[in-house]
Amino acid sequence: MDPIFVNSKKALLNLFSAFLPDWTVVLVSIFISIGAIMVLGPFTMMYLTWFERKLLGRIQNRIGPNRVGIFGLLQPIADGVKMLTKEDIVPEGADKAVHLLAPIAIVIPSLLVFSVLPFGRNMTAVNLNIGVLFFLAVSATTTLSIFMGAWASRNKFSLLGGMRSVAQLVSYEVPMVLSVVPVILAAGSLSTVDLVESQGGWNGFKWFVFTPWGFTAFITFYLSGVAECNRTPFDIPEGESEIVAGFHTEYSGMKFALWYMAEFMNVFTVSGLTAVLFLGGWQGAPGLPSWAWFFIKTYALVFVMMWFRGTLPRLRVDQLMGLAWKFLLPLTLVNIFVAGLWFFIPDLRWRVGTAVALLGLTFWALMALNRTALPEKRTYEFAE
Amino acid sequence: MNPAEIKTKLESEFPGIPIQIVGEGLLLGPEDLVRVARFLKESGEFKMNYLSSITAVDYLEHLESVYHLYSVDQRTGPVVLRVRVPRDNPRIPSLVHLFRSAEFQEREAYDMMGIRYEGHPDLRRIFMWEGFEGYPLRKDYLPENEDVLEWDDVEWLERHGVTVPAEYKQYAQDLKAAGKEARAERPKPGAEAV
Amino acid sequence: MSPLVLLVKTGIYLLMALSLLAAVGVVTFRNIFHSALALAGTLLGVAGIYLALRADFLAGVQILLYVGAVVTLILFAIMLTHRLGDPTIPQANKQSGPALAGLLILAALLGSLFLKTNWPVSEAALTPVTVRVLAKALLGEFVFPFEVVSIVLLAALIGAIVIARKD
Amino acid sequence: MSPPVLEKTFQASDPVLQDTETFEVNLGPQHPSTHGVFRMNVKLEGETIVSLKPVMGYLHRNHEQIAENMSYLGSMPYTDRLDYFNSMSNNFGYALAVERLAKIDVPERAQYVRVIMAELTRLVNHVSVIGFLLNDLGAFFTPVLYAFREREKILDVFEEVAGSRMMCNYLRFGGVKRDLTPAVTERIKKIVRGFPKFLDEFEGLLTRNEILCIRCQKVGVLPYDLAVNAGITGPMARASGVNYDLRKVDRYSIYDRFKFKIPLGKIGDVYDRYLVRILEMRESLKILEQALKEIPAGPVMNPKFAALAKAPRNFKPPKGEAYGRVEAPKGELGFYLVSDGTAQPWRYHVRAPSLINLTVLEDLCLGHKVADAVIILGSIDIVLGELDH
Amino acid sequence: MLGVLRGMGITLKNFLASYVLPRRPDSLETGGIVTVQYPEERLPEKENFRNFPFLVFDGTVDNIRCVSCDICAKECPPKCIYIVRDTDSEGKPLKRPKVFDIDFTVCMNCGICEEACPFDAIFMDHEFEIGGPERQKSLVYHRDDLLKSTAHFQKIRPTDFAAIEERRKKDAEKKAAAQATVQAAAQPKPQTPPSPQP
Repeated sequence: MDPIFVNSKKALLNLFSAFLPDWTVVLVSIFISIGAIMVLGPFTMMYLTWFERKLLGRIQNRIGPNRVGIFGLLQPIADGVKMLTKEDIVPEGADKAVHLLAPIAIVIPSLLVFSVLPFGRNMTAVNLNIGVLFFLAVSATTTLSIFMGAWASRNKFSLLGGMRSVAQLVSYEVPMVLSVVPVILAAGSLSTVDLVESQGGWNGFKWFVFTPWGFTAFITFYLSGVAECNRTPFDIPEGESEIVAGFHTEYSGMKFALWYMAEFMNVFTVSGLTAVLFLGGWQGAPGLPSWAWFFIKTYALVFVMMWFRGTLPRLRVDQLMGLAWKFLLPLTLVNIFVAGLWFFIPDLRWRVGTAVALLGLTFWALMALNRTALPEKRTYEFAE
Repeated sequence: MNPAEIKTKLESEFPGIPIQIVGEGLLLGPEDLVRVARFLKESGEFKMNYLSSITAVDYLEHLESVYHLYSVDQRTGPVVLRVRVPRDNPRIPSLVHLFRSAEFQEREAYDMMGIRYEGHPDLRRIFMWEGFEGYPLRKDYLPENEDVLEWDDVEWLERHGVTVPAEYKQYAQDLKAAGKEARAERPKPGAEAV
Repeated sequence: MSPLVLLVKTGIYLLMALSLLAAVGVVTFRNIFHSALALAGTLLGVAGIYLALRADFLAGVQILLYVGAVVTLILFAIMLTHRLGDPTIPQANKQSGPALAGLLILAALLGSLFLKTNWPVSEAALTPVTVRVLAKALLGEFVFPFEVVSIVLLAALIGAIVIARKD
Repeated sequence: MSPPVLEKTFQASDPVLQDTETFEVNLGPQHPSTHGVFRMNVKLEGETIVSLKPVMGYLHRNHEQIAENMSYLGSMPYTDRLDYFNSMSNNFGYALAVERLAKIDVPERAQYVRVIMAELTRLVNHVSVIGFLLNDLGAFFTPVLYAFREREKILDVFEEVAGSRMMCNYLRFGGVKRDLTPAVTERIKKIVRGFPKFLDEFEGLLTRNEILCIRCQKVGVLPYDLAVNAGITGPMARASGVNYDLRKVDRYSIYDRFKFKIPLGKIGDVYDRYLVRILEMRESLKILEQALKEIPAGPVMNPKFAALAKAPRNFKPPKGEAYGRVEAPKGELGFYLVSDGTAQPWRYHVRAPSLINLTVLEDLCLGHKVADAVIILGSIDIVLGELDH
Repeated sequence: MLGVLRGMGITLKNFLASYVLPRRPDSLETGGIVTVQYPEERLPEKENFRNFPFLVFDGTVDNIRCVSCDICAKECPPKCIYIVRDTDSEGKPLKRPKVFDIDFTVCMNCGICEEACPFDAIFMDHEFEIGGPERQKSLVYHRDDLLKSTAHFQKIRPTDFAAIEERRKKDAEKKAAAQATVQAAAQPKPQTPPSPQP
């Protein structure tokens, strides 16, 4: 069951190599991988919208989409048809070329990062030896597209959304990258495949999340990831109650769908990368195939993101920055140091003790330093 | 505290001030309004520090601005102040500097009745758009769309001493002459009277 | 030449063309926002060339730092100072003559260097420069310049904060 | 005009580089969180508000003039449309003013029914306002839908007694339109019993939520003096510590018979406004419990005026004027009526709490961010139907 | 941190409860799915629910209770009722409406017409699905569209129906008795059977 996808690709290639020259087989192999990603990306996006709507519905005591198809499973297709047939509105005074390019430009990085995700054993499209860095670098370019969209719309809400988005993305990139460092330190490689393999089997708590620094990095990475995807509680760039829809206020029809697609694909890939980095990727109990484990872990993380959305209000822009610079950044820096010590101290008990103590101390110190930003307790009088 | 007591107190405070009791309220001259309101607000006895409502009433021979003052600390009130001004040049000093709550209410009264509150920092129309003409709550206000004006309305207005322009009158009369049946032909029976 | 190599070569030339075209765009676009976007295009093209030359890490860093951060910062600056984004403000001044002269001198210098240099041609496949090798070089052989650069950057950072503080 | 040359613009003093340009944004009239068609003309420096002017009137329908061309009873359904969340308390205020004008007594049972309905309305209003506030804060509809889940139960009661869920048109001069049946009373009792459980859940979701706390605390602080001076009423004033609740001050209707307290905040920020509303709901539940326990049997309509409903045009209050005010969930809702002895009021004025509470919007928002302006507006609790009357 | 976690616990509880608890849209309990799948499922109709008005006839359509007295049209706050009295062939006015139009785009369901009608001829209906393709034609209801039988009224509002019938019967008896005495005082005439129709 496990290598089903790998074997089917092999079989397909064998079939082609029977009557095609060698160099075309290489091309075919590439195109199969690309095709798989091109199908998987939008398909994931479509069903994540369905999944989110269902989940939020259940959280809010309602059913969610249930009209189109059984359990509303065809809803994404209906949405797609609607989006495609909708009028495409370009505001007057907009920079038309950039306005058109922006949503296209944002989908490209979102699709590119799929190529380094190990979906299962031997199931990575490209095993780059800088896999994680590639992921981070390519997702950093989404800023550019958001900026293009925001600026080209000639709308003040878009512009505000764009500014917020850039400030946020640039800020959260820092803790995000820094929280990957301990993991790279432990695995000694940037390749996503090596990272998964270095986390051992499924038993014996070998995943990075089970170490103190790994846990801290997991939390900081995941939080930064949520921020990078513009998801609640960090969704200020498109905070609908404040700036209408932020950078995609002026988009409609398929262009809007592309923004949405990019957002949901980012949700998936960030969750996937978190699973790869900290939760052992496709490692898991042998009962299930490796790719199933990957998807279970990823969807669990996606679930948490949507659960956030169903529960939490949004932070304010300055608080958001404060969280990134005054809390996450120092914490990740200390965390790198802790991870270094971890490999330096040979005795297990000592290193766990030191790591926990150091991280706890940092946490406490940061809380104390940011006291003014923390909630205060209130009392109320009752007059007759 | 009944109006008579307040009147005597005010008269002892401001000798020679013309105060009249009308209904539950005290009728003041526009020039006395601010000092009386300030006294009521600041004197230890009244402490009328909460201006609940300002409104204007069109009494056809004059416009009247009515103020309801309460005391939050002493939980007393209301002290009702009234100021009468002529219709053609309604000017009343503003109370915004004493009571912030007057800000929107005076704007509203200006918008609806056309009373100019002098000294108001930002006396613009509040509900109607800029450039709107006329003051809709005055009894002689005639809407631009004469469709709405029916003969009954004309009669009502004239009974109350408002002169209706001849063309409106003519229209209403024609409408009446055409009869109910004719009006039924129009798309919305009865709806225009709103 | 096998078709695959041909494809790769075409790809590299396309990337070069993209970089150059975008670079021309940077200096010729009337709208400064478009110029900045073209700059991002140039940098992306360069990253692509790095990738094709098996310098993966360099390509990643190029995208992360230049496209992800530097261009964004430029765009942010443009956006914040609205009037700079105004297309009526010319992006060029009247000193194109001297600039052209300087450019020619530079081109001549570079050309002479190109001609002088002995370009070795190797038949062996390129080995990718791994992160491990880079790390060893940075923290071993070149640790002193590396640290100097960090200190310079730190100083720049502090300086920026000091300048940005209003009071 | 020749375009400026670039060298010149690079001087540090030049406005092109120096100018932190103020940036004018119109929040509204079509905006997700202006609670209707309301516009805030905001000037921003970065994201900080330096000036804010509310622009209203998009929903203006000259409510007062409509009422002046209508029989007294005919305005009753129009008061429903003022603050369409709280039609019962609007009816209450209007009925109170007319009853004061025409000196009408209300039978005992009707008083109780009115109080029950007014307090249920308060629950409906506060619970949905908190929901909307959370929506403004960016919570994706969960608090709103939890709030609406409970609101629905109360609206069902309204539908059962008054015939309509929101436009109740239930009170009449001298009583109420229809008696409560035992089944309805039982249902209200059940709701009142179950409501604290919901409030606990709601508070668990919100009150201690750190994100909500840091977003709301110290934002939009309304000091005591300004609150009194600007005529702020209702929960908003009480969050600033103004101990002024008409149910205690005027003791209108039969509010003097119930034991309840007035929660007062100390700081007067958005968080206090939120929590004061929650505490007020708990006090309202106390009133409801007592009222449901004590409610006597008897007629719900003053028999002298029962025939009035049959011919509203024959109802001609004596000449005079009356100002009736009630503690509506949003603040002091006043009706000023002048009668000239005919079947139509000569003057009908509404003192709309939504409008007057909005006076301080600019004071509260200055120096805060756009996101704060939205939640401050949400915490002021306006309804455009009433604001624009 | 704890507050956030507690909130998330509450939403999770609601999420799980939506699968566990039965669907009871009309219940007063908290939790579970509370929405109604509208066109297929409906909440039970409340008896006092009021929507647009309708005219009542007794038995046959000719037997309209309305005497076109115009009271409802005068009392209607938004003035959405328009009545023209019927005449017989000689032009003598009859006690029934020839035209009885209600503009449902204007009507605001306040129920004052029902309260004001002295002849129990107009009542508020439960029908609320009256959408139409255009405003003026399909939403201005004419006399024949508005007519509904007393049986319909009895079906939607049994309690009110019983009370009103009771009162009407009493009124009719009283009237008949009064008429009888008047007639007895005057001259004996063949008595007409008392009918509820004026």
